[in-house]
Formats: sequence, C-alpha cells, structure tokens
Amino acid sequence: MAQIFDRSSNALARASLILTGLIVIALGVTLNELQRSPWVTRQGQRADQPVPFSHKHHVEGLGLQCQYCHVSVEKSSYAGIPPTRTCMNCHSQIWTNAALLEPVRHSWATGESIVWTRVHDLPDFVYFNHEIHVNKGIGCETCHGQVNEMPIMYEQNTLQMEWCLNCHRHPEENLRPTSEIYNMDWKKPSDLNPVWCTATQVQRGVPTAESVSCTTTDPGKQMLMPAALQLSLSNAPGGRAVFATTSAKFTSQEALGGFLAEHYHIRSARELSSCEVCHR
Amino acid sequence: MPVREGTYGLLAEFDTPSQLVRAAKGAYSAGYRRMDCYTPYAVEEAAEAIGFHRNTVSLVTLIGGLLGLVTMFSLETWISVWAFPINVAGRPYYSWPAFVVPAYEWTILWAGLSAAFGMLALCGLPQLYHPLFNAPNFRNGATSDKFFLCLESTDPRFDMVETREFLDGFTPVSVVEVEY
Amino acid sequence: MRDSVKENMQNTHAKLTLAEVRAKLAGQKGKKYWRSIDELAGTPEFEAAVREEFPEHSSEWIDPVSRRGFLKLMGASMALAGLSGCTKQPDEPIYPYVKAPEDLVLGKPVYFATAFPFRTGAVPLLVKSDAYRPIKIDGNPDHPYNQGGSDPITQGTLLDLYDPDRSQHTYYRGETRPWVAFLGSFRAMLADKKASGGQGLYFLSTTVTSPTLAAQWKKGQANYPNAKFLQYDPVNRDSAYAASKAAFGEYRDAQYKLDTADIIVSLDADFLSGAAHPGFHRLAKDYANRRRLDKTSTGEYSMNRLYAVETMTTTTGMKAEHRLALRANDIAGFAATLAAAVGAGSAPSGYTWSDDAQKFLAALVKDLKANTGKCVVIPGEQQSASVHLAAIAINDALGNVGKTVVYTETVNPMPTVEGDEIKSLVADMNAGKVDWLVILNTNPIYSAPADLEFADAFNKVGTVVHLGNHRDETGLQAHWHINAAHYLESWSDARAYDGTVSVVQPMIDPLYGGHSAHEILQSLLDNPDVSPYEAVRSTWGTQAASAPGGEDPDFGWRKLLHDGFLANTAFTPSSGGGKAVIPAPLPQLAADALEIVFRPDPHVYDGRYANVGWLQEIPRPITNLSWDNAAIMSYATLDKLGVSEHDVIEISLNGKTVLAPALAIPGHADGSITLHIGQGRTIGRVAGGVGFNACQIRPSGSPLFAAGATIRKTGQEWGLAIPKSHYIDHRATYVGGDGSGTHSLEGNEAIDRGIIRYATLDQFKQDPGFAHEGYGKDDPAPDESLFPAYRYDKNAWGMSIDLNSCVGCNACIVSCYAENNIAVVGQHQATVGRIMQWIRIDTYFEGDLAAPRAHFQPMTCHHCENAPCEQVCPVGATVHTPEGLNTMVYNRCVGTRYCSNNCPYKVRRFNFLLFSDYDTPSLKLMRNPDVTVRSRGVMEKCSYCLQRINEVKIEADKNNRAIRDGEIITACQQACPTNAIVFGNINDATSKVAKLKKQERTYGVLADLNTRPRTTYVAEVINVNPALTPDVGA
Amino acid sequence: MATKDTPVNDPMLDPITGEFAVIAPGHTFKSVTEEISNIVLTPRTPLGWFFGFAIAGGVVLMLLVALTWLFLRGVGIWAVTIPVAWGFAIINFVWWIGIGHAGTLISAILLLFKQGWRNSINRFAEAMTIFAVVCAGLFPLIHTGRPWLAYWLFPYPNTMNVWPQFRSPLLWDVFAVSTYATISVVFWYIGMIPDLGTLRDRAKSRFGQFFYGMLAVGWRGSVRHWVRYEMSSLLLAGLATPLVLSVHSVISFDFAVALLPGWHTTIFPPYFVAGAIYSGFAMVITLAIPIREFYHLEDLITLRHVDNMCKVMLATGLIVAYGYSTEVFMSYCYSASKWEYFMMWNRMFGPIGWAYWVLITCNIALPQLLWSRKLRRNVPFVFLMSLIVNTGMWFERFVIIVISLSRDYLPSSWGTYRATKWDYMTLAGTFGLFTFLFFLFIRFLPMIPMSELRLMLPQAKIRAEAEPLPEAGD
Repeated sequence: MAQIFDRSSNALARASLILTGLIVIALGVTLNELQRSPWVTRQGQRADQPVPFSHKHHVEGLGLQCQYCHVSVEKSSYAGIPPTRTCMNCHSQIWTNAALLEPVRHSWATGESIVWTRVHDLPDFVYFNHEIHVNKGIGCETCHGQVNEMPIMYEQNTLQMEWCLNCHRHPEENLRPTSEIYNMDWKKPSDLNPVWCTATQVQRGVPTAESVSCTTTDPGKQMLMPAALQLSLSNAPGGRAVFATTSAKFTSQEALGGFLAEHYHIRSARELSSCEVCHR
Repeated sequence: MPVREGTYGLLAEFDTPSQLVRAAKGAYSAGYRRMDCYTPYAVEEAAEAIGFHRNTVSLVTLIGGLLGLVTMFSLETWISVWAFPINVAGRPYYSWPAFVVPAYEWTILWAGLSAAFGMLALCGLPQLYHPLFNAPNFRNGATSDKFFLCLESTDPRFDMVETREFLDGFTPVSVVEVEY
Repeated sequence: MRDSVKENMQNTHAKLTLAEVRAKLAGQKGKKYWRSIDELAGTPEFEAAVREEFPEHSSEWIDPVSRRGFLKLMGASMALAGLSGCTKQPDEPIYPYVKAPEDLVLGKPVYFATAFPFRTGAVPLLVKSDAYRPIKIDGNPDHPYNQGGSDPITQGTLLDLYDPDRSQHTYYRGETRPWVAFLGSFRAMLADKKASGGQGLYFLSTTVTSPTLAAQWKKGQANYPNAKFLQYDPVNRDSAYAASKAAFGEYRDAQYKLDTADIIVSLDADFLSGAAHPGFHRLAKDYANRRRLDKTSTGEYSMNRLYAVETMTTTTGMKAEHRLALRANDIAGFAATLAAAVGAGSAPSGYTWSDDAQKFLAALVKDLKANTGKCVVIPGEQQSASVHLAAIAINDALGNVGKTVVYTETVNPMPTVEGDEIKSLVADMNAGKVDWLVILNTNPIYSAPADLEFADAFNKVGTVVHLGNHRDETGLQAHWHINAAHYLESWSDARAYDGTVSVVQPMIDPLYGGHSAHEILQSLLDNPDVSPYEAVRSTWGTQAASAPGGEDPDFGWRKLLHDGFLANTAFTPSSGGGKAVIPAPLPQLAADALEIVFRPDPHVYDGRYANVGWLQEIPRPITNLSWDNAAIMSYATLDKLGVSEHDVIEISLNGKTVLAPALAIPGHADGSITLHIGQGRTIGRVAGGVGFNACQIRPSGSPLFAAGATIRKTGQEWGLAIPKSHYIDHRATYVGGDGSGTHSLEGNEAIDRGIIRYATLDQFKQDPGFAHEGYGKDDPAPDESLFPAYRYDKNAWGMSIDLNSCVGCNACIVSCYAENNIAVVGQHQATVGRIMQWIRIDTYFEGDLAAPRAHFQPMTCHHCENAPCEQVCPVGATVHTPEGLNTMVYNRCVGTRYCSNNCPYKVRRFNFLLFSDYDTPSLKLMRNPDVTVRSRGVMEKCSYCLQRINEVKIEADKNNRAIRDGEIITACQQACPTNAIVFGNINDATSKVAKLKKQERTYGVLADLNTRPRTTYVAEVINVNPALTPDVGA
Repeated sequence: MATKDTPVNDPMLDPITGEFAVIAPGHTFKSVTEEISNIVLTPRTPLGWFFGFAIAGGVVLMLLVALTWLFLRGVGIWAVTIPVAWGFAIINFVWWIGIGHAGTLISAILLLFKQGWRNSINRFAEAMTIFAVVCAGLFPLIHTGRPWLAYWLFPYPNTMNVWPQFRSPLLWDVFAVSTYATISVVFWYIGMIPDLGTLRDRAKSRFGQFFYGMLAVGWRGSVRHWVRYEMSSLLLAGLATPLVLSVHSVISFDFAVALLPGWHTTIFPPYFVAGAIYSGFAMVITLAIPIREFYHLEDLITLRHVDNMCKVMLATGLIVAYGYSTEVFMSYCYSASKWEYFMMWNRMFGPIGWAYWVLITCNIALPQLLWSRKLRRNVPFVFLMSLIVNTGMWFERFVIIVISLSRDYLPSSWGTYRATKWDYMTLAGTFGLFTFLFFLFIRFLPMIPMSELRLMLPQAKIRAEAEPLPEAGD
C-alpha cells in the first residue's frame, strides 16, 4: 500500500486552510470597502454633461450667488435647476456664438429641456429637504463641497446613509450662522478665526435667521451693529424684544455649534436620526 | 516540516485489542515513550497504556464558548444601545432578555467549532502524508480490523534490532520497519 | 391571474375559440375590421378564448408584470450573488424648464379652487397641484356648502383624469382625425340645417349642470328652433322633478336643513352614503353635527333621531336608530299611510302591514307629531314620484316647510324628466327623424333601458357624434368620437346644492387635447369660436365684478377663481307653492312576487366611473363587495330561491335576461333583489369584464323597480370579491345571539370583545362611563409593564374617531388611496384578501341579520406605543419615532410579514406581487411625489400621513414655532364629510384631539392588550325611541 | 422476557432479557467493515438507486421551477394573504426543522445517555438532520418578500449604519438555525472522519482513495487522536443537546412571543421540542425501514432499533398529547380570556376545524397502537405509523399557524387560506430535495458508523490476558 498523498501535501493542506481564511477575510474587507468606494457612490466622478458648466468660473470667477440659479433652495425641498432662460439672461449677450453653449441655444430655440445628468442623486425613497437645512445653519458647502473650486460638478461626499446620519447625530459639528450659508470658504471657528454671535431673546415664531446674528469681525472694535441684528431690532414688534448687549466669542466649532444648536432650536440627535425624518 | 530520511519506527501488528494493550503496557514499562497505538476504533486502554492522559480539548471548547457568548452579547448591546438606539415597540434599548437567545446560540456555535477544529488542530490534522502509510500492512487494517503499535525511532531507547526483538516478544502478526 | 371560479363565470358567456375569433373577423375588411377587433378584444368571450388557447395562467403571461419579470429575475440573481447593496443606481436625467413659470416653486404644492360638476350638484373643491399636475382633490373648506367634505366619487375623479384608457383622439369611423375636421363637418351640417331650423339635429346630453351650457343651448335653440336637446342619464332625478312639477307646477328642488331637525325620516333616501344623493355633503355634516352629544342651552343633549324605511340596506338605514325594511314597491304605500296618519291625505286601501311595520309606524307618527316643525321627511331619489309627493305633503302637514325643508329653483339649469326624453328620442330615431345625433358625455348604448333597443335605433341615424371621456360602448359605435376634456381640464360652471355658483377651472392642460360640450354648442351660436373660458366668464363676469374689492376690474373675477365660488348666490327659498296630492300608490306586492330594484352603484355610480380602479376595488359600504356587482337580496330570499351566495342566477324580467351572482346582505327587504347599475362595461382595462350590466333588463316603463322577475339557477359560480370578513354564522346561540334567526359571528364577537361599544342616550345619561365597564374594557395604566414606559415629551400625534359621526361612506378610503399612492390589486387579488387599503371601514352587523344594527368603524394603523409589529421585525423596518409614530421604512423591509401576523388590528398590507404600476405614464403624473411608491415584497400601512406631518413640521421649525392644532390634517380627516376624524397633538391639552380623548366615551380598541393605541374611538350613543327597542346598547 | 409471540430460539433475541440484539451475532470487525463500506465502494450501483435518484431529481427540478416562478413573481403566487400572512413556507420550515431534531437527539442525547443501540442509526439520522435543515433553511429565505435582501438579517457593517433588531424572534431563528446547521454539519463530519479513513484505505480506485483521503484529513487511528476525538465528540454531543432543545424552543418563540391567541402561550417550547423529536423519529423510521430492506442491513438495524424508536415515538407522542390537552385546558378552563376561548373553539369547530381533528387522529389517537409490542415489531405497520405521525405533525403546524391567523382579534379581518399549486409544488419539491440528497449520501458516504459498531462487538472487550480468540481476525 503506497501513500496516496505526496509528502508535500501536508504543507499544502495547511497552507490552503490558512489561505482560505485569509481569502474570506480579504473578501469581507473588499466588499466593505467596495460599498463605500467611488465606484459605487460616484464620489468625485464627473458626469458627462451636455454643457461643461463650470461652477468655479461662475461662482468664483463671476461671483454669482448660489440662489441666482438655485432659486428655491430656501423655500422648497428642491433647490432647483435653472431653466434655460437663466442661462440666456447672460448668454444672449455674451459668448453668443460659443460652440460649447450650442445645447443651451438649441434648448432656447426649440423649447426642449437641456438634459443634465443628476450629480447628487439620492434614492427615490429618501426625502431630502433643502429648505430646512439651509434655514437651520447647514451651509451648501457642508454637503456639496467647495463648489466654487469645481470646474465640473462632482459629488464631494458619499451621500450614503451613514454619511447623513453622521451629521444628524452630531448636527453641532457642522452648524454655522445662517448668514454664512452661501459662504463657500467658511472656516470653522478657531483661535485665529473667532466668531462673535449675539442672540436675541428666545422668541417663538421668529424665523431662525433673525434670532441670532454672527460676525467674524470683532464687534467690540466696530461701531456698526451687524446687519442682521439691526434687522431684527427694527422688526421687533412693539419693542418687546430685549437684546443682550454683549456678544459671545467663539473659538471652536464645538462651542459655536452648541450655541447655534440651542438658538436655532435644532432638534435632538435622537429626533434627527429617526427613520421618518428622511423616509416616508 | 523538514523532510527526513531513514526509519520512522517499528510497527507491530496485532489481531486483537487485548494483545495491543498488553504490548503497549509492556513497551511503556520498558521505558519507551515515543510510541503510538493505531486502532480502528477508540481503545481507551491503549491510550492509558502509553501514558496519554492530558487532554486540552475541553479547555479549548470552554474558551471558545465564552468568547462566543461575550461577542454576541456585547454586539447586541452595542447595536441596540449605542450604535443606533431606536424606540422599538416602546421596549428599552437594553432589552437584555431578548439578547440572551442569540448570545446563547453563539456560545454553542463557537464552543462547537472550537471543539471540532480544536481537536483537529491538537491532533495535527490535516496530515495527509504520514510515514506510517508507508508501512505495507498499515492501511490494510489500521482503519478496519487490525491493531498496531509503533515504536518510533526518535525514542532514545530505540534500536532497530533490540526493539524488533522486544516487539516480537508480544507475538504480533508482524513487525515491519516504517520508513519516512 | 384569475381562479377557476372566474373561468366558470366566463363560461357562462358564449364560448369562443381563437379559431372562431379569426373566423368572425374573416370576411370583414377595412373599416369594419377595426371595430370588430376592438369590440372583441374587451369582451369576456375574447378573454375566455385567449385563456382557452393558453390555459395555464394565461393572464400571468400576458399581464405586464410578467414581462418585466425576467428582467427582475436577472436583477434578483445578481442581488443574490450578494452585491445588491453595492449595485449602482442608473444615471438619472434632469429636465429643467426652458422658461420657468414665475409663481412656481418646484417642490411646493399649489392649491386651486374649482368644483366637480356632478349631476346631483357641484362639489366645491380645493385641488392640490404639484408642478401644475393635480395630485389630490378635496372639498373646498371655505365653501358654505361642503366645508371641506368630499365623497368617494369626487375623490375618485382624480384617477378618472389620469385614466390611461381615456380617449386620446378624435375619431371618424375608427380613424383618428383632427378636431378641426370634425368642426368643419359639424359646421357644414349646421350651415345646411340653418334653413330648416335644425330639423333632424338632436343632442342627447348627460344631465346638464352648467348654467353656461344651458345658456349656450338657449341661444343655440334660437338659431335652430327645430333642433332638440335631450338629456338622459340612467340614474336621474325624474321622480323628484315629476313630483315637484305636480305639486308646484314647476320644477323645484327640496333643500333639507338637518341642523334644525330633531327627527329625520328617510323614505328610501340614502342621503348618508355618497354624492348620489343631492346635498350629501351638507346633509351628512348637519346630521353628524347633531350627534356629537353637545348640550343645548337648556342642558339637554341636542341629538337627532333617524328613522329609515328602505329596501336595499344602505349606510343611512344602518345609521338610523330605527329601520324598517320594505320592498321598494310598498314604500309608496307606507308613505301614503304615514301621510294619512299625520293628516295629509288618506290612507291607501289594500295595504296590510306586518306587526313590526305597524309598531314602527305608530311610534314614528307619535314622534313626528310631537316634533312638528322640527322634523323632516326625505324621499329617496330612486323612489317613485308618489313617495316624493307624500313627503312634500307630510312636511307640509307637519309644518316643516321653511324650517327643515325649503323649496328652491333647481340646481341643474335644465331640469327635465329624462326617462321620457330617451323614450321620445328613440321613437324619433326609429321614425327616421334623426339626422344628426350629438351625444354629449353620456353612453346610451350601455345605459338605455333594454326594451328601448337603443342600439337598433342607433343604426337608423345618419350621423352620430359622441363626445366622451372614454371611447365607450357608444363611442365605438358612433361615426364621430370626440375625446372629451375632463372637468379638471376644462372651463365650466355649476351650482352646488344650496345654489352657490362655482366656476370649474382647469387644473391642467388637457392631457390629450380633449374638448368640452361648451365648444360644440358654441358652434350653434353666432360667434362659434368663443372659448369655454369666455363663455363662462360672460355668464358670471358681471355678477363677479360687482363684488366689493379693489379698483381692478378683474378683481371680482379673480376673487371668484381664487375662492372657487361666487358668494351670495345661494338660492332663496321660494315662498308658497302648490299643494301635493298624493296619488294612489301601486298596489302592495303579493307575498311571493319577486321585485327587482335598480340602484346606482355606490362607487362607480351609473358606470361613468367604472374604469376608476380605486372605486372598483374599495369595498362598497354594507355589501363589502369589491369589483363586480351582484344580485343583492336578503338571507330569507336567498333561502327561498334555493341558491347560495356566489351562485350565478339568471334573472328574467319582461323577457330580458341577465346573469348575476347572488349575494345576501343583512337587512335587505325580503322578496326583493337589488341590482346595481354601472358594471358590466365592455371597455377599459379596469371596467371591462367586471360584473354585469343591470340595464340589460331595465324596463323603460318602470326604471326604478319592477316586479315580476323570475330566477333560474345556472349551476355556475362566480367568486365575488368580498375582501372583508363575510362569514355568516348560523350558530346563533353559541355566538351570543338569542338563538333565533341568523346572526353574524363577527358582529357578536365585536360587541363581546369590546371592539364596538355603544349605548342608548338614556343609558349614557345614567352611566357616562359605559365604554369602560365590563370585561377587558379597562385600559391598562401606562406603567403596568415590566419595562418603563417610553416618554413622549414633545409632540405626540394621535387620532380620535367619532363613531357617532362616521356614516361609513368610504370617502376617507379613496382620499387615502390618492394621498398615499396606494396600488389597486385587481379582482382576483382582492378576492384572495390582498386589497391594499390603509384605512378600511369595518362594518359589524349586530343582532338578527334580517333586521340588524350596523356599526361602522374606520380602522387604520393605531400607532400603538407598544407596537406588537415593531417588536417582531427582524430588520427594524418598522420602528417608533420620538413623536410616537409607528413608521414603516419600506426600503428596509425584507418582507417577512411577521409584523402583520402580530398586528392585532390587521391593518398592515403587503405587496405580495408587484401591485404598483411603474409603467403607465399617466399614472406617474398622478402620484404624490412625497410618498414612496412601494414595490413588491414590502409591507406598508397607514403612516398618519407622515409626509403632511413633516411638511408642517419643517414649516414650523423654520419659523421656530410650535405646530398649531389643526395645522396637520390627515388625508382621511380631510375627506371626511362629517368631521368624524380628528388628528393632532395629544400632549397639547388644548388641542381638539386631546379634548376628545379626555371624553368618557373615548375608548381604545383592544387596548387591554396593552398596545397603547394612539388612535382611539368615541363610542357611539344612539337616540332610540323607547317605544320601539327598549333593550339595546352596551 | 421472552413472550409467546417471540420464538425463544431466535438468534437475534437475547436469551436473558428477551430483547433483540443491536447487532446480529457472528459479526466481526471485518464483516462489519465490509458490509458497510462495500455499499459505498462497490463499483456497481444498484439499479434501484438510479431509479430512485432519478425520481428525486425530477422532483428537485419541479422545486426549481416553483422557485423560479416565485422569484419572478413574488410570494403572491402562494396562498399567503392578510390575515394569514404565513402559510406553507413557515409550516414546512418548522416541520423540517423538527424532523431534523431526531438526528441530533440520536447522535447527541442518546450518546450522553450511553444508549449503545443508537450507533447503527446515528449516522444517517444525522445526515437526515442536515438535509432536513437544508430543506428547512430554504423556507425562511424564500418566504420573504425580497429574498435578495435576506442578508440584512445578519449583523454586518454597512453604509446604512443600520443593524438587525434583536428583539425579534425571527432574528433569534437566524442565529438558532444557522448555529444548528453548522454544528450539525461539523458533528456529522467529525463523526465520519474515522470511517472516511476506512473508506480511503479500502477504496480501490485512485479517485476514491484521493476523495476519501482528502475528507479523512489523514486520519490514522492513533489512540492519542482517538482520545481527543472521543472528548470532542462528547463535547459536541454535550453542546448539541442544549442546542437541539433551544432550536425548536426558539422556533416556538416565533409564535409564543407574538400576541396572537393560539400563538401566545408559554407551553410551546417544551411541546415543540417533543413534537420535533416525535416527527424526527418518525422520519428516521420512514428512512431506516426502506434502507434496511434495500441494502439488507437487517443485521445492523435490527428490530431492537425499530422497537426502541417506536417507544421514543410513543413517549414523545404522549408529551405532545399532554401539550395539546394543556392548551385546551388553558384556553377553555383556566385562561378566563375570551380570546383564548374563541381561539380554541375556532380551532376545533371553525371553518378549518377539520385540520385539528386530522392532527388529533394522527398524533394522538393512532399512535396509541404502539403500546402493543407486537405492532412495534411489525415493520410495515411501523412504517405506516411513521408516515401518519409525520402527516400529523405537519398538520400541527398548519393548525397553529393558519387557524390561529385566520381568525384573530378583530373579527372584521378574519380570512381564510386556500393553498395554491405553487404551495404544494414547493412542499413536494423539498421532499424531492431531501430524498435527492439522501440518495447521494447513501451512495457515497458510510451510512452506518463502522468505528462505533466495532466498539460494540464482543471482540472489542479488552481481556486481561491476551489469548487469541477463536474467530478473531478472519
């Protein structure tokens, strides 16, 4: 009776056992990475658009306001994609013959939509609402990244549920004064970049933006009151409101976020991470 | 393992377990230590005869079981209390009575896997190649109806001639030399 | 997928094989061919033939679900490979506007006021529009008539708008033609006939509701004096009009004022079940307002009492404190007897009344006499003119006129007795007098009484033009078919029950470029190109402009469009009037005679909404029948005829026959069979092949009810879809009855289990806490648990449903379908029990089923604080929110259905197959964008209209304020004509819902299971006449 | 004790106890080894095997058709509906899992109790367990609405940050059944290693040697290995015992934890376990009797085994009967709950009440015949009885699941249940799958553990003095 297996088979058998284990682990790790990879999330991918529209050029170069195009961002769940007319407001005057803009002119002439490819595409069962985020101190840049630095639009963040939850569980980490919502270059406060905020007395029924005013220049050194605060002073019915005369200085996001969360009446993390907030 | 040359040991074949046990006892008392018996079913007496008592399978199983218990219970608690606490049916986040069941199952799962794979590992299996299989008669009977005693050459008392004579004293069916 | 029962039924139609189909079509060439294949394709015979050729679940292969199935299998197998979490979404395109409308904010709905011009009177509406697509219809809360209430049909007209089967073109002999081609031909004909004054030109219209249309015709007739304009609908107000003409010498409408009526008597008037009864919204609201147990200034409960005498069991009869089931034929006799008893006219001879009827009559007379001026008698729309005359006389005798009833000019501008008009039309057609017949929005081939043989007469007309929403039975036969614009697409006007003028304004451009009757009639005028908008504006513009307002000359008109109605245009009651002489009623029917009663279907009405899936599928009140219609009768009649439920019987009446499945319902009058008109359509993906056409045996002489029917069993069975429990248990003694007669096991169990709790007014006065006394009726205390109760500190949403107010009309259900994108599952699936409704109205029949008392209980997800469903979901797809909502996260659901098993209320619905239609383009437009469309394999249920809560919450959060009470209105609450449903924050002690929940009558269904439901019910209290039934109540 | 109807001179009978022998006398190590291993190693497959295998394969194809249609269309092709949202799938699941329990019981609990007679039947009883668990495990997967997402029931890190919900008995099921399947396979395989060594050493073909050699992982029968092996087996048996008790308890929690009348009861765990063993033993008999006849294994699976298994069935059947009577007592006499009262009334006399009486007849009434020793040793009768008990146990789950669901708390939502052809095809298909796997098993793996049978032979006894036994070794 001879050996069935060669001498080497012992080593082979053990090695393959170990290898199997490693492969299983590697597969798990790969899948785990894959589900968060840009291949799945399209993070950073530049979609093929009919017109190579540059946010960098229009925002940074020309200084257009976000709301010039995305008109309903403050008043609707949907920020709005500009109609062709918005493009033509300028491009009937300038770059009227640019080849790149042919789709825009075609749309204007025929009345057919310019068919863009959605860059920030949430699943249909997710109900994201721009209006409440913008009104409660989440800046455009927090989610969309520094759009003013994007020649072609791409998705800065994964937009996956874990990413959403991350902020919904710790909203204070990303809150900023509502006056800075459209500021693409907003930096979280630090010792070098402090933020001063003044809160009016807690008033119910006053829009969030009017109950707190913030500035990045030291109000002590400045005679003028911040514009927003003046606004709320003059708007206060019957002079009922009494204001704090001193403003608080914030040198960390933690402190500012906590202050804003309190004054903007940000709901608790438990409320914000409840399923019905996004799914209906 | 390094490939070795030469003789692995001497293999005595017996027809009955009783003969094997007698031979094994004899060899043990003669001072042989590096030896083993090969039987087609579990002959506990033979193991005792060659002085094998220590058995760590139970310990491995216990450790495995406890690990399973702790792993699952802490996973459940972490998930329900910290990772994503949700009000489910008005029950507390830390619903420990419910957590008992999966934790219990994992205790058994991990303990069982430890018992099985621990046993194999302690036995050094898989070992598809073994010198004993070189013996011409080993595979004819070791797993069906014959009983073998192998005195290994690495034993300090081992001597090809003396040991063969020693084994012949137990009236085996045969004594063969096993090569690596 | 239809079961063998269905196939059996199909076999009762003449069988066809595909070979025969080919043979039928062979030899027909050209234009005839199209018509035949079209005709054939929708018929049950054709379906049966297809099934014959592909016997094994043929429909499974044909229906669109399966075609997608293979793609789905590919998806599923990829998913099973373990990567579905990682599969990528496809690229999604964005189509922005080229020029955005200025007032449009995408993502924010806009609301427009309009009105639904239904033939019983306009229903004022407020339509929710998303990006200019109407997506939800509700009553106009500012309108004095309905104050926000609506009804199933009104709600269902939304789906009617987006019905994919709507006619999309103008056809001439089956070929599409441009509209102008028709207009050219029509105007050429008009020019021809100008000389003869329109001799031979006939219009047959549905009942005209538009004053503008009437005005257009009036002017048109001046141009064409010999042209005729006739109206016909199978369900009409002939009796009421005939009676008012007899009594007042002119057509009058009666308006009932139930807010001041203590005693209400319904003589077969089903004024609580839907818009089929004129003034339903107002009557139901006024009726319910007097049942909230409010106290009068003297400290008495100001509760009304309802008596009903009826044939077919209706919600009105079931809400009545006292009800008498009589054959339709005998109700006139009863009315005359009643009239005699209160001193109006003399009692008819030859009538003998049962003991029960005599007792009922005596008590009723006594009650009426004690409440003169505070009572009212309402005659049924589908009762004879003699009943209407009796009602006029009784109300007159009891001094009710001017108090609880007033007579006004008619709501519809061209009142007429339609039954006579169709007869005269057919006579003219047969006589060859009709040259051009223009049919406006009616479907006489389907709906004309059988003995008129309308289809034969039809062939004798030179040219037939059909204007219709669908290319229906008539549209297919007509030479010209013009696709009509839906009322949500066109300009028109109408008057509500109280006479208030509403303008119907378009919510959306006609989807298929449809046209309205206004455009056709305008051709008769001197200025034929005036648009409907201008026509309507010319009717009301002057009156509107007189409204006080800014200097802007358009202000009044704009205000009219904004408000949806013209204020102060309600009718003023006409004073005086004639004297009603009650004619001798028909002789009482012999005991063994069998009577057939024709009634409109409670949901699809006369068939015009038969292709509205929602209305077909939602179980009708009382019968619980979904899809189909049936020969409805009492248990005694069923036994007497020797048939069982679901048996197909052949009903013969005056030589005409129809096949109908038998169905018994509690409380139906013996010796009488009710057939609902409106089913048995041959066209439409929804309506086609559903039920039978009762008009096939409807006699033109007595279209309301007719005696002398004979019944033959066919031996076939038809699986009627009755999604709700319908076991009728004869073990009466065991289940708690008194051992006599037939009892409903469900009804007895519901009372026994404390699911229904009620008391009489007297019992309530003695024991206001009756709802909490007895076994299992005391709710566990919040902390009666091993675990600490979860605390809800902020908002806590809850609902209270007043069972006293609920009339079981189903408006809430249709509203919920529209709001929440609920799928229609079809007849077979409904039969199996997979209907998807999130809110249902449970109906329990208590007592002897020959004369039961019914209890309606709207049932939705109770949002239990200790929700049994949540605990058992393995993936956490249904969980609680911090505000106490039991949310269902569809995209997390894997579909174990365990939650449904563990739901004691069984309010969860599962997508067993792919029920949602993802393909039909028009239905996509209709969907509520704020609610996920659920796919196959996912559980769903009532969410308390979470999308509405979130919308309000975001608005409130933006403004840093608390949510106001009444700011969140659920869809069911919004539709409810009687305000039975109240939703709000139960943590806010001042909210309406919190106050209701504090009432002693409030109880939670199955609350003793410690589910802690957020939905509670206000127990019913009925105001019985002690002389009649002294021993009812909890 | 010898009775009149058992001939005293039967060599299978122990002259002292009157019991049947576990192994017929005259067997040696070699004969046992040969008889069992030759079934596997023979190059000539019996024609009957092919016949049976082909039939089973055909039924598996039918199952595949049913499953394909199911995945295409959804669970709506079954009769499940609201309110009866669980139907055949869960009934079959519970039934199959229950069947599996006897295998584990035989191999584990009887091992702990040192019941030597178990050795002849434990291998294929364990195989039966595994195949039953395979059939059972199929159902929870396919009964979900979206089976492609069934992996969500496992806690794994994901981009949704969402985890399973551990309060749900269904999740407990996931862990119980997956553990049960794993441990059963491991136990089965570990138990088979020495026999695989035998097959390796006796196989003539190169492929056979290689195939069994790989599976035997180099087993060479070292007594050191044997000691560890025995300890490992004992530990696995010790673990499998609480496992098998817990698995059906956990499955019973699916019902017991719910608040449905007829489900919500504390008696379920013990009675489910007893019922599982009951049906499992019935299935072992259903399998053992044909195999014994076909392969002429009467020497190794003797009437003693049949008799003992009948006794176990009788005992567990009585426990089950006790369970049923307790349910009746609790609901009718003790609960004072209208729900319970109605549930039991409806179970017995409701529209589907016939199913309850089928269950009572099959599970309680007829098995009482097993009190007769004569009938216990009547092989065709016992075979028939095993089929009856399995039918009864299937109906037990039908009664619990379907009847309870069909009429629960709210009378308005009562419904009924009418199985579709797809339901029947899936049920029948799993019979095919089970048989298919079993045919493969008996052809390619040793169905009776040789190493354990050897231990039971008289020759295995160690004698103080080595004196050659007369028959030994030939």
